[in-house]
Amino acid sequence: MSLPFMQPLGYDQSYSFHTPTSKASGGYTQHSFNPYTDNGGTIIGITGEDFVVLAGDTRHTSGYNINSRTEKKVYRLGEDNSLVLATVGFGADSKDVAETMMRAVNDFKFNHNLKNMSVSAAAQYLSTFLYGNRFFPKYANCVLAGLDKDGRARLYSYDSVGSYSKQGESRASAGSASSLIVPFLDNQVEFKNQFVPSSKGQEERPVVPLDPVTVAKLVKDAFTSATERHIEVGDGLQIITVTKDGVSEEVVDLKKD
Amino acid sequence: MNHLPEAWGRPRNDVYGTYDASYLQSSMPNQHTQSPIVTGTSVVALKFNGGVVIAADNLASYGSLARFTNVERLKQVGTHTVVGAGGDISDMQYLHEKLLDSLIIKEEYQNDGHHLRASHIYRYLSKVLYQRRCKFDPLWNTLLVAGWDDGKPFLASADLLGTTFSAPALATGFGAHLAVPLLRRVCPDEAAVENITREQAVDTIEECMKVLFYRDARSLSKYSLAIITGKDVEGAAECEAKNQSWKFAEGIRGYGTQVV
Amino acid sequence: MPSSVLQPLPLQESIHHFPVMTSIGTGYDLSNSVFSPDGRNFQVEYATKAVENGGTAIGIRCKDGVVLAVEKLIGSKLLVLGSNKRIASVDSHIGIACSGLIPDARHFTSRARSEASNWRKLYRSPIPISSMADAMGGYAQAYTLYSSVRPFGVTAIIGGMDEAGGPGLWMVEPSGVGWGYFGAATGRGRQAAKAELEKLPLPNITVEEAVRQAARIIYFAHDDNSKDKDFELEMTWVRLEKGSAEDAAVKGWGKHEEVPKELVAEAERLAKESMEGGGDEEMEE
Amino acid sequence: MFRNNYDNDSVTFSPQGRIFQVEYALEAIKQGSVAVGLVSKTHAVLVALKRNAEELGSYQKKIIGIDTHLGVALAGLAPDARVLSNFMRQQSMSSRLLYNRPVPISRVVNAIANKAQVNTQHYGRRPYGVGLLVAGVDETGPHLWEFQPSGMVLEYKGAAIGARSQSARTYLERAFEEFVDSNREELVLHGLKALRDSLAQDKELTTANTTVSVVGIGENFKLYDGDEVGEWLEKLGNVQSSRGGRTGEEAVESMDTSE
Amino acid sequence: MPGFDFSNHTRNAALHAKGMPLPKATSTGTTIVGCIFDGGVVIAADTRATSGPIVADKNCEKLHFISPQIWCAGAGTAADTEFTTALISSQLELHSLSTGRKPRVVTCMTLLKQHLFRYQGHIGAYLVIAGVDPTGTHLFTVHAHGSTDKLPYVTMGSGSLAAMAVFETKWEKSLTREEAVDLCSEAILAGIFNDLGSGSNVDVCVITSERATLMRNHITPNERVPKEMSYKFARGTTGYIKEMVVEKKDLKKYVTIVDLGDAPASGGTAGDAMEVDA
Repeated sequence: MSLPFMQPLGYDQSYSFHTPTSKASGGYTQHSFNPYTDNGGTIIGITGEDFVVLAGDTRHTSGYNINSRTEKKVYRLGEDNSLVLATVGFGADSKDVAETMMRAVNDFKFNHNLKNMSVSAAAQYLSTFLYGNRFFPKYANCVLAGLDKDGRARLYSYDSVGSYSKQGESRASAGSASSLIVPFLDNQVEFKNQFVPSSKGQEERPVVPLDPVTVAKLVKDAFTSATERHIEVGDGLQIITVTKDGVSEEVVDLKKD
Repeated sequence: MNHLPEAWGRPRNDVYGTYDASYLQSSMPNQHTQSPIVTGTSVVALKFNGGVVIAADNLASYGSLARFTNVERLKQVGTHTVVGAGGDISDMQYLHEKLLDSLIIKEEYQNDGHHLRASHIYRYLSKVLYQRRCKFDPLWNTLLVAGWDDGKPFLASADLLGTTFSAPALATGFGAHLAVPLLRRVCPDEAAVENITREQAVDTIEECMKVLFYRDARSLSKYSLAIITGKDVEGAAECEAKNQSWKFAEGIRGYGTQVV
Repeated sequence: MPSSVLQPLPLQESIHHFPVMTSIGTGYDLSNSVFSPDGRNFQVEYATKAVENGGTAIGIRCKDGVVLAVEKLIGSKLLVLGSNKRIASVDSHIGIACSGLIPDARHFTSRARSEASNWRKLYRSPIPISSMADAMGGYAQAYTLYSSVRPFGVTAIIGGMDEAGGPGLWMVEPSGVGWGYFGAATGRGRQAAKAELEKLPLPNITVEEAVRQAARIIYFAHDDNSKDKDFELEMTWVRLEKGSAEDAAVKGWGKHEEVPKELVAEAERLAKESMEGGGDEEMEE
Repeated sequence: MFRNNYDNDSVTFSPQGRIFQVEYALEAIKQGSVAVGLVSKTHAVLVALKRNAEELGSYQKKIIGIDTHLGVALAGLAPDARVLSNFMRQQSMSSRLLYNRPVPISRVVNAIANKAQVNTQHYGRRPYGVGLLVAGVDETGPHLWEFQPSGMVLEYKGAAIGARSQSARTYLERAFEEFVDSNREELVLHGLKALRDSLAQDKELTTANTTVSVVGIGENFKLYDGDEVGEWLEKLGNVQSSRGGRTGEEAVESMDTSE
Repeated sequence: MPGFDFSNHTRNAALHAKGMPLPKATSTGTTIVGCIFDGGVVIAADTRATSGPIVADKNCEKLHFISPQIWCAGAGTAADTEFTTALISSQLELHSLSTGRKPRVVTCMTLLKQHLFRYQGHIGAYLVIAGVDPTGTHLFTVHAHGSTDKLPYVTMGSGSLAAMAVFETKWEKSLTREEAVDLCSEAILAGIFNDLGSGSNVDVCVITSERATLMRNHITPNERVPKEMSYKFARGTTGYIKEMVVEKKDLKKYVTIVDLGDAPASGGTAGDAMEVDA
């Protein structure tokens, strides 16, 4: 009676007990298995002069379901260094990338007389690893951050096959609501489309590094706003702050609807 | 996730459009299992103060045929862990009887005072599932791992893609739609676990199994239930959905204009 | 493996040990896989000598299970007691006690574990004891065939309980030969142990009784051979988890595990008493 | 000339059932400088004496960190130790990745033992020429294992390997009842005392030649090298040498000269 | 046969197969429910409207007026539910005027299912119809393909399973008005918090033989927290190329201005006997 029951869910009606098949060139019957899914969520990163903040929501979704309200997306790559990695996209690939990086950083340490990997080396390693999977990509969007040897904040963001900017960035966002957040960060961190009021649109507002308090507020506003308008963002917000004094983590509530 | 195992691991057409399988063509035929045959439906589990309750019914479906009605989908692994599986039954049996049995034998013959606990077994299974998906040869299951680990209840999920997550209340398959709302009503977050008694948890799970029997066409009223505490694993096979009520049907006449 | 400084090898002593080995030094004993003119494989015989220097190991087949026991010689008081196990489980229902070169024993048992695991993968059931003994005999034999390897310096007592045969006890030697036993003994105290085992009404005793006898025999053999050294008694059994001791032989897949500490302690107490009390009367026990 | 004909390879038994090549490999350990390990109920400690090849050369590496809960001290052929320690790192990391648990100490020790045994049974291979003391903490507490090229591994409360290690062992045998219950600091000092007992008459423990490492329950593996060892030697300085002859002051003085 | 023209279907399918995306409609992911109690019927809905994963409207209305004592909750394509309910509401009003009788719920349901069936599911309206008429209290569901159901408690939309789980555990045979309102609200809340397609607030409508009472935003469990910062820009922050000041008297040069005078705004709100609860 209620055959079309599931349609509002957005699932195709053609799911049934026969598998869609296609004929490959050799005449063999080939069945499809899609090895990817999207588990939602969003991450962002903002640098200051000598600190960097990485944050991600803690919602983990499948379709219209919330799998968990408490899955974290930002990982420390070791207990005694400043390296932090946030990954978002397909949950299994994301965790695999994070584990690979943790392992690489740890191996480096034991193979180099207990010295920690530098943030630029970690950045290049991540790119190499992602590109190594060029023809079966890790569906994980990464943002990597840390402090360099002079204590300056570094932030790198990647596409899923390893493209990144060696100079690093001042802000980054990835994941389902990144299209909502990127323009906001462009405007509020890079001061894009802002001019010095007295210059009659002639002089762009100069970019200055933000202070930690402002960055914390921007992060929270970015996520509360994304939660309002994107269904896959919400539940909790994990914020990791890296300073010269160490790495601290905070988790705050987001809306759960 | 869709409740139909057939839909798991497939692209969401609403997001990606209809998947064009011709991209996957190669010169060799693909001989891997790419769809489940005999399937089990939901597994549900809930943490409580002092342990975890987990349940799964005893039905194995062949399409819409209720093929086997005596299938055990919960498996005790080691002393304080239970693994419940939904999805393809033969893949489940491979996991349960081949991988997990030999895993535990290998662990125990070391006889060195170390024992695999729930979090270890969970990590192992997640890796197996992820490695198989990377080989394009998935084990078509969604697993819940419930146990007592490091003085705390443990509960987490892993599926055929290697996706992993954990929460104080979890359910696979149809249960993700029907049971999870009920479980979250009792246990909205990790902090709530402390206030849930064992009896409450068992009652809640029993209620879920009843509702799933009401509404999941591939389910059975006969199910198995296990309670894992710091002490041991208590298993109860052959549970029957209790206190069923079909009184809503009393006054119903037809589906529209019919009145008698 | 003696870790002490190398002793110069007095040739006379060797001859003394091997009075009939006239072919020593003629080259037939320098390589594995080589027969001497009188049809012997000396390297295998020398491997057996390594076993004869090892701690005593015994196995007792009972009507309701199997007991394995070893004399674990303690070279230093800094060793952690209870660690450094000498009896290994190779599946849930089989244990192996070895005498000889301990690293070789570990290799041997790890192969036995693969055999058990492969059997399970193929047949989805535990491996019968006799099949395990066959497989391990074959494996040991393969190490006598090639000049590129040496034989195992190990004699292994394989004990277990399977569904068809009930309790099973086998002993596999470096040559690959394997026999079934009611009571098996190897290592340096084997002669004394064998003599004691022969006095028992095997297999018609229970596992509990065998535990006491095994402890006594190990103490006895130790007293006979290496009295000056400290040792630790290690004991395991294989029996049905819900053990029953009816008159008829019990069948079913057993479980190999350590004998509970209290039982071992009690058996050791009795064994020590019997040593102090002097031999004969205790044997009637 | 060969002493006999049975010591050319590791696939030949002597008529007594001995394998001389393996026994010779054990000798290689004694060519190395001394390393001492000991455990209490809460900690496992490794201390070792480093040598330098020549006056201006650097000192060798005697203790290698494997993981946060595990490290090894070596005596004998350092390159062999490197191979084994890399293998142990792999084992340790795969245990973390595959089972989410730090590898149990006994298991990683057995893994290298099995690896070593193969080299004693096949023609064309040589046994490893290094002895290891493996110290670590796992769920069952702190552990110390000794590894030998024969593939033999034994768990000890205290052990010493390398040149003149017998004196250290003697110290440990005398002191073990005391140090099993000692705290972190006392345990390290017991280790250093054992190490000092094995020194040649004209040698002293200095910040240059001494390495210390500690791992404990809830405490990550920590390696003290160079100046960091100074604090330990200072604490040790006030303690009379169990062999007598040296006073605390002298020890401190001798340290000063080395700096 | 009147209705849609399907002649382009094959072409559209071919274009889609080649990668052209389908036009995206705003859909109300939605949880809607209905439940009969002693003396009337309650329907309820969440208030989230989505376009793909984006929230298009945080507080939309999914409870549609059909007639004073027949209301309808809609899920599916937003435009379809709005136009279909408006169309049927109009037809029902005309029918009521021509017969001189109060409109009946079955009539509404029949009109809807016939309309939807004719369009073979292409009108994506999934509806819960509830009302009280001279024949009694009624509750129906209508699916986009035209099938209907008659049950004492119903749910629809992407949150239907979450909501149904609540009904299956808590529904009793005879409920009071308050119990029914609470039960429906809880069912909607289950959808709001467990289904990503549903969210924001709970709207409820209670219909008895006397009146229909719409309780818009009956529960508001998802208030936005205040922002941490103000994002007001200093005047002049936005750049511009040219500045020109136009005074009011010069306005006619640029645009046409029609003076409306003081004509009153048309359309009063007075209408049917419907009580709107704040």
